[in-house]
Amino acid sequence: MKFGVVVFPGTWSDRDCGWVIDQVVGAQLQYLWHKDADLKGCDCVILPGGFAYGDYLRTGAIARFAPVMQEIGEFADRGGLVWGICNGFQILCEAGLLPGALIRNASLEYRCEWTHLAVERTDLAFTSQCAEREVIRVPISHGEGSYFAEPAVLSRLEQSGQVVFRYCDAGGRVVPNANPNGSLHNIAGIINKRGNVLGMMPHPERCAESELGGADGLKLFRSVAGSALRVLVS
Amino acid sequence: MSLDTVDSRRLREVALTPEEYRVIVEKLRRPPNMVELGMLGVLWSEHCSYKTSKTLLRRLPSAGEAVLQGPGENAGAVEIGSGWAAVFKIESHNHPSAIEPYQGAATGVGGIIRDVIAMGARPIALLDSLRFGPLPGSRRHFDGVVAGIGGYGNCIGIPTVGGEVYFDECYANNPIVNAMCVGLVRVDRLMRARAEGTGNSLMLVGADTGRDGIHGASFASVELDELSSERRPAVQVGNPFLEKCLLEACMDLAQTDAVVAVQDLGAAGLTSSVAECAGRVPGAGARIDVSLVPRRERGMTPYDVMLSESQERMLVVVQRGRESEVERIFSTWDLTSAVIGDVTDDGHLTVFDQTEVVARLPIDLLTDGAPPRRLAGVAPEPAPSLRLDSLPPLLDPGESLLRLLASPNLCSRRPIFRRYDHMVGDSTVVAPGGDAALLRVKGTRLGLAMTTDCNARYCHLDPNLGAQHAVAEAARNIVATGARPLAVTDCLNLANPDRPEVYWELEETIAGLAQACRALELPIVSGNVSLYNDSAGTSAIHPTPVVGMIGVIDDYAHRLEVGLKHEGDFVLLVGSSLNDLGGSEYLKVEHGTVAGRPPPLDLTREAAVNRLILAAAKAGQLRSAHDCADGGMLVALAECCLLGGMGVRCPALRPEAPLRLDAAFFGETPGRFIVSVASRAMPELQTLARRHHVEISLLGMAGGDTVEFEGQFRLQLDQIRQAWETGLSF
Amino acid sequence: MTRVVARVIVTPKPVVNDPQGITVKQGLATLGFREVEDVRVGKYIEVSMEAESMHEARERVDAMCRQLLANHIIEDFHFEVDQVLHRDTHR
Amino acid sequence: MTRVVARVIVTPKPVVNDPQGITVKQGLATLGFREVEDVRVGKYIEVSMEAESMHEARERVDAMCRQLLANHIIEDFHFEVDQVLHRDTHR
Ligand SMILES: Nc1ncnc2c1ncn2[C@@H]1O[C@H](COP(=O)(O)OP(=O)(O)O)[C@@H](O)[C@H]1O
Ligand SMILES: [Mg+2]
Repeated sequence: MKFGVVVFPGTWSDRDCGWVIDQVVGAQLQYLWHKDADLKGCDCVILPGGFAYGDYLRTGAIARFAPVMQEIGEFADRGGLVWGICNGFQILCEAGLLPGALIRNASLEYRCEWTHLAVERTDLAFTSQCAEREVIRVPISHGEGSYFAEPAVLSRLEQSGQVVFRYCDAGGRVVPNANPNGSLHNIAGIINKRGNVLGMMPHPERCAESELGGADGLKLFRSVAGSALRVLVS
Repeated sequence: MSLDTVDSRRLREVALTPEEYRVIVEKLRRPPNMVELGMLGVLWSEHCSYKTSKTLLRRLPSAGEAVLQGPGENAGAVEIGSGWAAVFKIESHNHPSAIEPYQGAATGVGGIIRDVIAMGARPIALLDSLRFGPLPGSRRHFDGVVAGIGGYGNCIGIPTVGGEVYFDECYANNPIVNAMCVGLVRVDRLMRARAEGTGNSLMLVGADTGRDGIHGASFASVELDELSSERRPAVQVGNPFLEKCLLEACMDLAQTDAVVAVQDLGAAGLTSSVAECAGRVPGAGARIDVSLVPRRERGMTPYDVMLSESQERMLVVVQRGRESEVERIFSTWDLTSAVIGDVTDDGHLTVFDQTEVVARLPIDLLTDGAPPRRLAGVAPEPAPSLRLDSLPPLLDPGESLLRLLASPNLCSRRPIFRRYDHMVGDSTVVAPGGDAALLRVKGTRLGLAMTTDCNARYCHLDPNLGAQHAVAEAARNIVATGARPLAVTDCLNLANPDRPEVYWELEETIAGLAQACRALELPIVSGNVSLYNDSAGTSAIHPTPVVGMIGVIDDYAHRLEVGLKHEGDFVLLVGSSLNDLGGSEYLKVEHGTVAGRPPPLDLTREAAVNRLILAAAKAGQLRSAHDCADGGMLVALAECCLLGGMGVRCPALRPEAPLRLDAAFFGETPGRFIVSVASRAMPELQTLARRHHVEISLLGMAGGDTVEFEGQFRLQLDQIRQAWETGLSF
Repeated sequence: MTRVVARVIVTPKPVVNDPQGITVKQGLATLGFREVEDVRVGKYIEVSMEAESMHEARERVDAMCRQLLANHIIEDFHFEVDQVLHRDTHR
Repeated sequence: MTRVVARVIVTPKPVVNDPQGITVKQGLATLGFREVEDVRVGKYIEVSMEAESMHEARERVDAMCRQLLANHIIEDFHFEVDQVLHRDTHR
């Protein structure tokens, strides 16, 4: 399994993702420059967190036009794994690879803190190592992570089970109190219909080692790393 | 020589005194032209020249085994082991923040980051130290500054891992905004900003130059009075995105040997960065052509270009002939770079506008020519003394505890630090909320602890002793994580030193810092002075010498945190309590007075207690540790419970005479920690304590969901949490 | 009482650095809009309110801008006030 | 070639929550502007550019809005284009 980590000007989780892939998971790592028009044979492309182009105007607005995004769109069409984390999720929405948009947190404040996530899909390449209905602890760090989609889009997402992660309390209850940013339906992460493009606001790469306060994020990286085999077989 | 050639309004505009002007004319043997006058004005400002504090600052100790770079460079550097150096510095941005809190604070963060980058280090952490007037009156300052610090740090992707915030009337018009940055670099890649090698090129990289903040440096050197409305356009808007690109490009640059030095552009812009860079090499000079400087605006004069304080710019000294390599690195990051001049050996800074010479000044006149100001200090009236026996006895310690925990100076800082990304970098092992923050050094077992501290109320009551306390408290915070204090950076925030009492405060503050750092063997490797923190008609600020400190733990697996961990662990007080309440938060909150002197400080005992904690931590005897500071023992104990999510049961506290109950619970005697230990580790800890001649006493046992002193008070943890967590919600 | 809507535009002062504008300009250039010479990004604030008269409305909005909507240190503002005839004209 | 300036206004769609608008409204109320009934906060973008004709300018600006300046899921936009007679009218 070869992971590609995209670097835009203003990206900052690239090195953290790289660290986890390379040092913790021990998978192959390839950084992809935003001006590259070549995914260099990566099996899973990560769009990491940060403030690509300063997030000026709107988060992800300018980044979506980078040459690498064209490739990523085609890669996704071919069924390649694309994983947007935080800013990466925002970029995927802007690029139309995922529905909806991420707007200002309801508090209007940036939030960096631990959240609990209810894992609603475990049949995905990204979550296969999570247990059914598992609650994982993953930190968020964003100012614009409030998920929005029009009612029709939202109900389609729900009906087809495209919500992968929802903010919940420690006991797994999806309650307003556990919603850190005002996301509709407490949505923290969604997947496309085909099941190969995931976007999530929380940062699994920040919790892949227990010394950083928790290691639940590792499950997601391991899921992807382990999925290589299945992709080949299927 | 007369002032005929220059009118006094012009002098005031560049913030030079007639005496200083006379010195300039004498040294130059001619009157300076307007560009030269402007350049000298900024570099001779207090902010750049330290003319008031320079001689006093020499008293600070700056040598030490680990020191790789002391004061004089963009930041200090110490060796921390495994071939790594920690680079760090603190800086003030008080005046800009008073006027435009968000941008003032944001650009303060941007500036200190560039100082660390200039040393070739990758910035890994930010801290802050903030002071405001009381809420809700100072909301605008508070909200703007906190948002600005987060806005810059979050965007650039450097975690803000610690800091401090206090509220006091004296800061209502003069908020204090200090930012500290810590970076890492391999010892052998540490860079110095020296313009070495005649003929090497000077390149300006990063943002285009606009008319930002012209006279900003001189502006930071005057009182905030009616003048400031005129100078308001001096506010700059930061671009953290651009700085992120600049940072990455500079990291790439540090990998090549095409580069001789990197120097940030801060206060006084191009003038000071070129002069400082050349000034560090005896005999060196520089030649620059302002027409080559990329500009954001039309119609800028050489004066504007030389004095502009546009943010996010760096000066790079490049090996002659290798400019294109540098240009390539910057263009990869979509950054402009331009060769604007070269290094000479004539000891002068010569400024051209194409072919015309618009300024020519000796480097040493710029960097070192400002005549030191020798002022006289006069001790002010001492603060009212405190007679303990006139205080009513403590009736309900539980009620007092709740009020103290809810007071803005002691309550939870979560509403602040959760707005800062404190995790990016995957290194934050101990996050904000406890004592010092602790970051791991990836690829090693090393942990780097860092903190900022200052109890300015103590400094107000006794600037010398207060400054000593600031050092001691910072050291305790480092020690409470299990790390060994290593080195210090300081930011001296004071009022107008032209007033004899303030100058006296400055002298005393520096004397106190020096004494404490000597006693604890802590070199001061960098720092900053911010004077004139007073505004017409309102009171001056308390002397606020913020101490930034770093420390090292050899294996961060042995780190300590504040929260109680296991039911049934013994909870102990390390160190002994004095019968003292001077300057305490308890006096302020419960009795509405600020009086007495700060608690006595025995630096030898501090060192002994610190050594004990470190030895016990290394031996694995401690489950948690927290120092006692503002609010005293009971507040510290409550914090151990709150952060551990676990209560404590204690027998009644019956201090031996003459120790009063209020002093035992809420007195702020230094040199004390609350620790928890497994019962089986008790005997070893007792032996160790005896060996270090430190007193330890049993307070109680961890567990349950109440905090209780039998027969004295009993509170639900939830109730305590409620008080503590809502203290800032005005 | 009249129902009015004020449309306030807040822009960074011309001399003040506008990182957002610079970056958007570059973004537009990458998209092929090379004819763009300058971009400034500001805020648009629409305030629906009641007022005794148009004159009063303008005075109130001016005060709002000075006190809250614009930061006079780095921003300029201007606005128009229009009368709203039907309750939900503007939506 | 003409020099034009386009003034683009981007507003949150009515169905989208506008926490900023709510907060500004509250802020205004605290300052005593109790007559305010609703506040929406959007963006103002001023683009200075060259164009062959006013018609072309409008087409280009419309394209900029669709591609970059506004996100149609959450935002509406409208703009005006004016001719600039003197070089630095907007400074
Ligand atoms: N302005 C701030 N920014 C970031 N963290 C802060 C700030 N103020 C306080 N903190 C964090 O909150 C915790 C408690 O702060 P403080 O009460 O000043 O600690 P101490 O008394 O141990 O010095 C520390 O971890 C500190 O780093
Ligand atoms: Mg402490």
